[in-house]
Amino acid sequence: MPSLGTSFGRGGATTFQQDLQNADCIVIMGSNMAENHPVGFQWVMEARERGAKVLHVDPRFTRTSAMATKHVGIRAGSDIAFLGGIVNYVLQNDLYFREYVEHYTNAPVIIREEFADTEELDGLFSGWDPEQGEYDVQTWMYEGMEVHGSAGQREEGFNATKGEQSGHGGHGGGLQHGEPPAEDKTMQHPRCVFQLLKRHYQRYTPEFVAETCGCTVEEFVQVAETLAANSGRDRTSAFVYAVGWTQHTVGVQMIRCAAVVQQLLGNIGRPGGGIMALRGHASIQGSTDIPTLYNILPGYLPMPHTETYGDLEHYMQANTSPTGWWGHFRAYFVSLMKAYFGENASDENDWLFESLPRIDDDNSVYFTVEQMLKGKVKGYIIAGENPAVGHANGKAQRLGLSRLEWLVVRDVVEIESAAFWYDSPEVESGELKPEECATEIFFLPAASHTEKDGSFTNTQRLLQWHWQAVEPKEDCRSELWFYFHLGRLIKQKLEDSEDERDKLVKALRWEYPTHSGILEPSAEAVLQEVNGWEIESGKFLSGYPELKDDGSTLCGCWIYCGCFEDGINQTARKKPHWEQDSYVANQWAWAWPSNRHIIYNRASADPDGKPWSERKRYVWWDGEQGKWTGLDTPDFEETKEPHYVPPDGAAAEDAIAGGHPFIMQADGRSWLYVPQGLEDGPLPTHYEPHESPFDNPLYSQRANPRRQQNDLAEDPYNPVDGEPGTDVYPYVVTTYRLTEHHTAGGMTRSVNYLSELQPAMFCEVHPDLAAEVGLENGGWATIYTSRSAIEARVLVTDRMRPLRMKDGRTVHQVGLPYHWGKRGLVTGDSANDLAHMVLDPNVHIQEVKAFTCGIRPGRRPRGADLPRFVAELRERAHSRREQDPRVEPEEVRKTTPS
Amino acid sequence: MPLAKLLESWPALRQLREGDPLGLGKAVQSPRSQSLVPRIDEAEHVVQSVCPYCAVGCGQLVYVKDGEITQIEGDPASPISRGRLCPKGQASKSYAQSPIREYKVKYRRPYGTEWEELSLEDAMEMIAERIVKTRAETWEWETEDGNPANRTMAIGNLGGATLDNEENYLIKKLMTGLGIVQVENQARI
Amino acid sequence: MNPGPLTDLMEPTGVPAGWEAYGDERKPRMGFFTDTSVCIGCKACEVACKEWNLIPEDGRVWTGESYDNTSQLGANSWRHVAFVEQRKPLYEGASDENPLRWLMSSDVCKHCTHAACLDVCPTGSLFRTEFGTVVVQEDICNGCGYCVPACPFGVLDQRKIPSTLNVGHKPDLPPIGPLERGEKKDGRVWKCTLCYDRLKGGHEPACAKACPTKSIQFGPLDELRERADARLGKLAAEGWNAAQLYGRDPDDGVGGFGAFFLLLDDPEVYGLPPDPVVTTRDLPEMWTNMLAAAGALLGGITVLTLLGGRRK
Amino acid sequence: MTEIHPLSEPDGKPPGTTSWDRSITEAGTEMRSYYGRPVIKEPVWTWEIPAYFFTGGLAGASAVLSTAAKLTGHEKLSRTSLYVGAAADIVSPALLVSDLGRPERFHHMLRVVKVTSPMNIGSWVLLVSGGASSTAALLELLGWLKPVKLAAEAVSTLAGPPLATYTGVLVADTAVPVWHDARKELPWIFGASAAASAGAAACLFLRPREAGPARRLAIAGVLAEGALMQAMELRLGTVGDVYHKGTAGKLSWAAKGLSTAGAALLLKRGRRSRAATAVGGALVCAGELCLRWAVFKAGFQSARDPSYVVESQRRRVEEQGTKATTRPEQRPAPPSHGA
Repeated sequence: MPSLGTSFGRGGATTFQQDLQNADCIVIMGSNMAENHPVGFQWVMEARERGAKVLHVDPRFTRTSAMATKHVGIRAGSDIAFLGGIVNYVLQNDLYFREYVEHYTNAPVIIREEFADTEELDGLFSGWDPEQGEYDVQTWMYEGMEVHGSAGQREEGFNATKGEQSGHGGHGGGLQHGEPPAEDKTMQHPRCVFQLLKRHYQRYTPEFVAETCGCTVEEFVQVAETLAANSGRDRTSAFVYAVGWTQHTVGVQMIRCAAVVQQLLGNIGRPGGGIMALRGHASIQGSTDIPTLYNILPGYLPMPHTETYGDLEHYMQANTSPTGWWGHFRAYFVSLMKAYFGENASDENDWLFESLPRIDDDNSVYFTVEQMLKGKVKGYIIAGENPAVGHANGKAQRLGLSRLEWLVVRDVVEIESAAFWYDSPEVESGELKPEECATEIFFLPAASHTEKDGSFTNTQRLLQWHWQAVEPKEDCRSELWFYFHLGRLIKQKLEDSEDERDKLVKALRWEYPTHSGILEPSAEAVLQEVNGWEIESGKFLSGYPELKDDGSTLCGCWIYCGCFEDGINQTARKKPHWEQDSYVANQWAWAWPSNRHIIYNRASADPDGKPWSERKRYVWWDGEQGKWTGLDTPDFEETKEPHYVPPDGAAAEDAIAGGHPFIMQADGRSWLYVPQGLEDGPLPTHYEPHESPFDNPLYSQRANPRRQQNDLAEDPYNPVDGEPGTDVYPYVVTTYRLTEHHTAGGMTRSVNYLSELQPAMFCEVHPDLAAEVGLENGGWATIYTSRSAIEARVLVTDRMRPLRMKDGRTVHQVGLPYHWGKRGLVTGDSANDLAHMVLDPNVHIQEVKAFTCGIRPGRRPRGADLPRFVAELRERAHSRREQDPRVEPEEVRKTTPS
Repeated sequence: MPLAKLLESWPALRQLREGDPLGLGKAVQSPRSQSLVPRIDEAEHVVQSVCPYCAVGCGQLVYVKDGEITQIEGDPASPISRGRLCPKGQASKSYAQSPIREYKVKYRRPYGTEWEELSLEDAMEMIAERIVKTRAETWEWETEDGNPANRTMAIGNLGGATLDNEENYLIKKLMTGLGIVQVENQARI
Repeated sequence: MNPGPLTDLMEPTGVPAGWEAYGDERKPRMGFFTDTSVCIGCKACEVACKEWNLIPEDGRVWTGESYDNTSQLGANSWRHVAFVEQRKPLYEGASDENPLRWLMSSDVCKHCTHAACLDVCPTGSLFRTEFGTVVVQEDICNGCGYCVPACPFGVLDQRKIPSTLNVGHKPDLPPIGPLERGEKKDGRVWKCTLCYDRLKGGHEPACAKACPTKSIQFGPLDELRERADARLGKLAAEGWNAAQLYGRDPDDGVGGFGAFFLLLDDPEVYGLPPDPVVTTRDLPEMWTNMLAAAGALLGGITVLTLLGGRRK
Repeated sequence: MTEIHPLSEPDGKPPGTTSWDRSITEAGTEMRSYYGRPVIKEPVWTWEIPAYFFTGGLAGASAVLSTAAKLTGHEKLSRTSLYVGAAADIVSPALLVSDLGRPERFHHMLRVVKVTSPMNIGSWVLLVSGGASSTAALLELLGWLKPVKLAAEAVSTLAGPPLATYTGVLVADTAVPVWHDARKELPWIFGASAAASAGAAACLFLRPREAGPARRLAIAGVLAEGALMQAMELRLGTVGDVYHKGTAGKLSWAAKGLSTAGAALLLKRGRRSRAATAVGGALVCAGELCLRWAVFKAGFQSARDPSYVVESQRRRVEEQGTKATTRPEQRPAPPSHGA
């Protein structure tokens, strides 16, 4: 999560679910917590019972809204307008936590003169390169910040941290010592971050919010007031978000904007505060920490890039920050290489850096689908995921799979992604014929969580071990078994290969003890490698400070270092909460980093190290013992005094002053303004969704200029405001999940007791919209976009409030759960078939939370009529690819230099 | 059963004997009801687990008898969930024992019109071959513009968000070793 | 017949008939307090109940009635979460242009103090347990169906599908539908047992244990009643709209519920009867009335026959 | 433009406007309900039950008629009724067993003696009266053991009236408004109906001159039952509407028609014509069968429509102040824990 990473230093929730009970106000936005995280929601209810205000700001009135003390309906995709409004309200009315902002954030820092804001450039920041369609971030830097060496190297240094990499702090902060060169503690300097913020958001007035989001001025003010009134020394407020924010072309910036609000109100690193990122899958946090992502190595170390890193030294220089904990980048990297390659990786051969594979700017899953459609991908392995239903533009996904040479699908049931070749909308419409599909498919049954040992990292960075209960039956196997034995077989085949190409795979350390008849590898042995040990003595490491850059330590993921401290599986600790001294329960499982639950918790104390207030004490400086202490493990060097001032030439963590809680950041502060690490700007700005019936009320720059589009015939876009044919797709559509089902449904449409609770695909519409198009509750509707058309049962409900927008326009929103597909006990059309594949530039996540559609009564056409029906509408809409390509404002700008 | 015993156990008589004249309680209790024992008390062993659905991370207790799961319910010891579960978590036994769960490898040959049987061993062998072959055929040392690449762009791996950290670790490690860079998971979605 | 024991059926004593008989085996009366003001409508209770009691699937019908596809309690649904969408504010006098609230409530067998189902059961299959709860004994029930119309809440029903249908790991079983030829329906009557077996083992019922927000609370009834009173007071102080306890008092038509509720609107809005009465309250009167009728029949026939005089 | 398929009906659900506007009930009355769903369950009983109401009544009344006839020297009538009653007594348990969800467990009915359960008491009564009357009939047929036969007749005579009337309590002792609210009349109606059917049934087998008492019984029974039905509906008020709606409506109309016609025929031509006696008897029997069926069906309709349940209870709440709910003002509010 680059948003949180760039703002605070680590790409994870800043707090933990149980701590929500201490909040005085909880803003749930971009999340439907009661429905999608029901058990975690108990802590919100605890807070409500203690008198906390629970505010739900969401396009829909959901089961969360029903529990909230106040629900405010806004137009899908207008979140930054709302949050920016709060920033402006807080600044204009001096409601911010002055002392916190001054000492703990980069508000006083002065930015380079060359920087120009969107307010000056009509929706673009300085450094926009029309040809490349991307930003040169030079001008965004801190004033007087020394640029890495020569021009040549500059490029290396500064495009380094992108996407998930920056998801873990601005690596190459570029600061030569802990303090930014130019600051104005009074925060009056016109180019200091604080003043930039003020100017950037000055137009986000309550009236602007109301007409952009579709709420009333009163509703907005009530939220802003309540939030501000419950923040400060003695009170704290928390933000809760989920994919309702991430799945936008400005997803990262939405979260960033919440981060700005929370910094101004002084709610980070404190009990009852923070930003609770709710992840959707058992170990989705874990799968970014120990990534199955193209652009990072375990612990958010960047993958080598084709263009950027010539050799190890460049790589090091680009990613090692002279100050803060990224100062030890080399130790993290070298220890990982030792874990991967053992003695084969040595100082002499640069730890095999030269042989590592290189990535391009975007090799993400949607890029891969593009490549599949173009026939460039031959083989694909899918383990526990269902792109045919769960990913945007299901048709493109399925057609992509149909153009592979071979495909491996591992799951518990036969999911749509395994059955697309004989049972899919494309087969139904004749666009795909089994006898013409060349893909060779292996379906391998997987083991369930009860049939294997292993650890999940939950939404609050907590690694929890689960023990095997029963043996998997017949051919069912764990992924651990599959990938271990696959690797073993491949290494066998390449044993005698002299080919340079096979050097790296042959160098892999691939020895893991196995047990039971099926030769299941030991998950604990793998976790031990993740934790790491001292190679000489074989002693397990107790934390990342022990990592060495000379190859004497081995560690598979530096941020997880300590999870096997003293040779004990810390993640398997199950001490009942009632036997623990505080609600933090830090003897239950193990949280990264170093078992810290609220991170940056030094900020729960004032600059002198005293709690901001008795009511909100959490971690503080104990003068007698000369160390930090409190309810949680201090997220700070234990004995570093509150008033420690780094000596000149201090490096790494020693360069961080005792008053700066954000120890991953080069300057030890949280970033209101992000000088580097983000693709689309240092400050969040309101842009319209890629597909929207409205124009940007602020700028002629309608949508995020940096958003990723593609040129696939399979992925046409609907016209937007001001274009011909907008009326064909006049409604805003948003997709979501229900309590009763899980994502693409593979894990729930296979269960009787869940299938019967939500047995059919349906759409939610307001009575007015129903009347407008003639929909009847309980009947059928056909929903269509340029991509496809699906049918759904109609649920007419007041919960889908129509919103009054600027100049009195009313916008209707259509709600679509996306759980259904053609397989399983209950089946139905897939909402994702309607979605496009336009992405956020930082994390390449698709925008399925806000796009446009048309809707009409009745069931959809069958067979070959379906694509015809979709095509006819598309033609009528002059949609892109059929007619002249749409001219985007930013494309206009390409010809007219700004 | 001798007549005497039969009469003995006849609820109509027990009504009078056991002070339950209306026959609404004790007297009409059947032997089965009297000797009822909850399933979870008959389990051979109980395993502490974690719910496989969302990321809240609820604790689960898995009860096992004769090598089969007999019940899954919340683990009260968990500070996060305090023994509670949502409908999905509560149904995870039914998921593990789903009526449509697959237990055998299925193989579909190119242009095939139906699934075929295949042994797990053969499947693994064939998959390993495919990877080695495709990789060899599509290996790039350099990009078009001559930058180092050391990779194949013809193979991808998708999945991870519901997998264990240990599994993800092996995936990334193996794929990096093989020069496969297109490794992705649900976190992207 | 002895009217003695009958009359105490009519007394709102608050003591469940048949419970004292247990003597020292008698346990404190256990029950549910379902506080709908914190119900998030997740349906964990429905699933937990089915998982524990191995209840067959109830069919896959999408109703278009908000998020409720279970529709009612029955032989195959012992917990049912109702969803009510209203154009009313959650708090009294809340200034909202278009007020909206979404009430959710998990319904269950009420385990009445005076339970009609228990009274009318001709086989003694239904019985009062040592915990004061009302349970159907599946090894006794012969499916006479008398309890079905007797229950003033429509809780019980006969299982018209095979017991095993779609339970657990049975790939060969078809989804719910009309009975296959030769397929034998279960035929017995089923309802919530308040997890009698779990209680015997000292565990709390499955639904209460699962409930994420403790909307379903389990415990000794007296304790629950105190808790409920406090809760009602708090909600009143916070200005919750139309908050009320349902089935809390021993002096209602069924002598108080063993499983009672805190509702946010009148019972009928949730599909519950506003003034349920145990039908057997009037039974003594009915018996006497019947005896009179029987006498009249006897007399009437005799008289009418005599009218004709004796024949030679 | 490609045609979209026409709107198809969802499974059995009328497409409403919005989900919560759907509380208009079958009765057509405006009231608050949960999507118009029933509050109580319909009975699960099938055709055997109303059939048994008829045979049980027939058996009970016939036993009495048989004895009364014997005492007044109507030997032929006595024997006929004895056989008719015994026959009905033998059919009855068969009907009951076949209605059970688990017929093989019929004997569980005799596990207990429950005064709170009309069905349980009924089972015992049926056991006694059935046993007695069939014994009596058998001995009569064989001409053996006269004293035993007499004893058996005595027993069945005493068990007869309860058997004929308890079924009224059986249905009244439920939560079904149209049944429970009619608890005062139902045993009487069933008794009268039983008498009528016993008389009418005897008429089928007798020559006019032997059938006098039976004929009188049939006519009197029909008259009595007609009056009682009127009284019941009057007291039921709106709850009684179901007797004029749907199947129950048709059946009660048929019941009236058939039994009145039968009675009239018996009255006018019964003294002379054998045929008239037989036809009249048949008509009355048919009428009584319809009557039982009407009452049976009325229960289903009454249970199906929530308005009957809720409205009658709401009325009670208004009139008698009884209810199952407690509002805050009715309890001392404890110190609030802050809003």
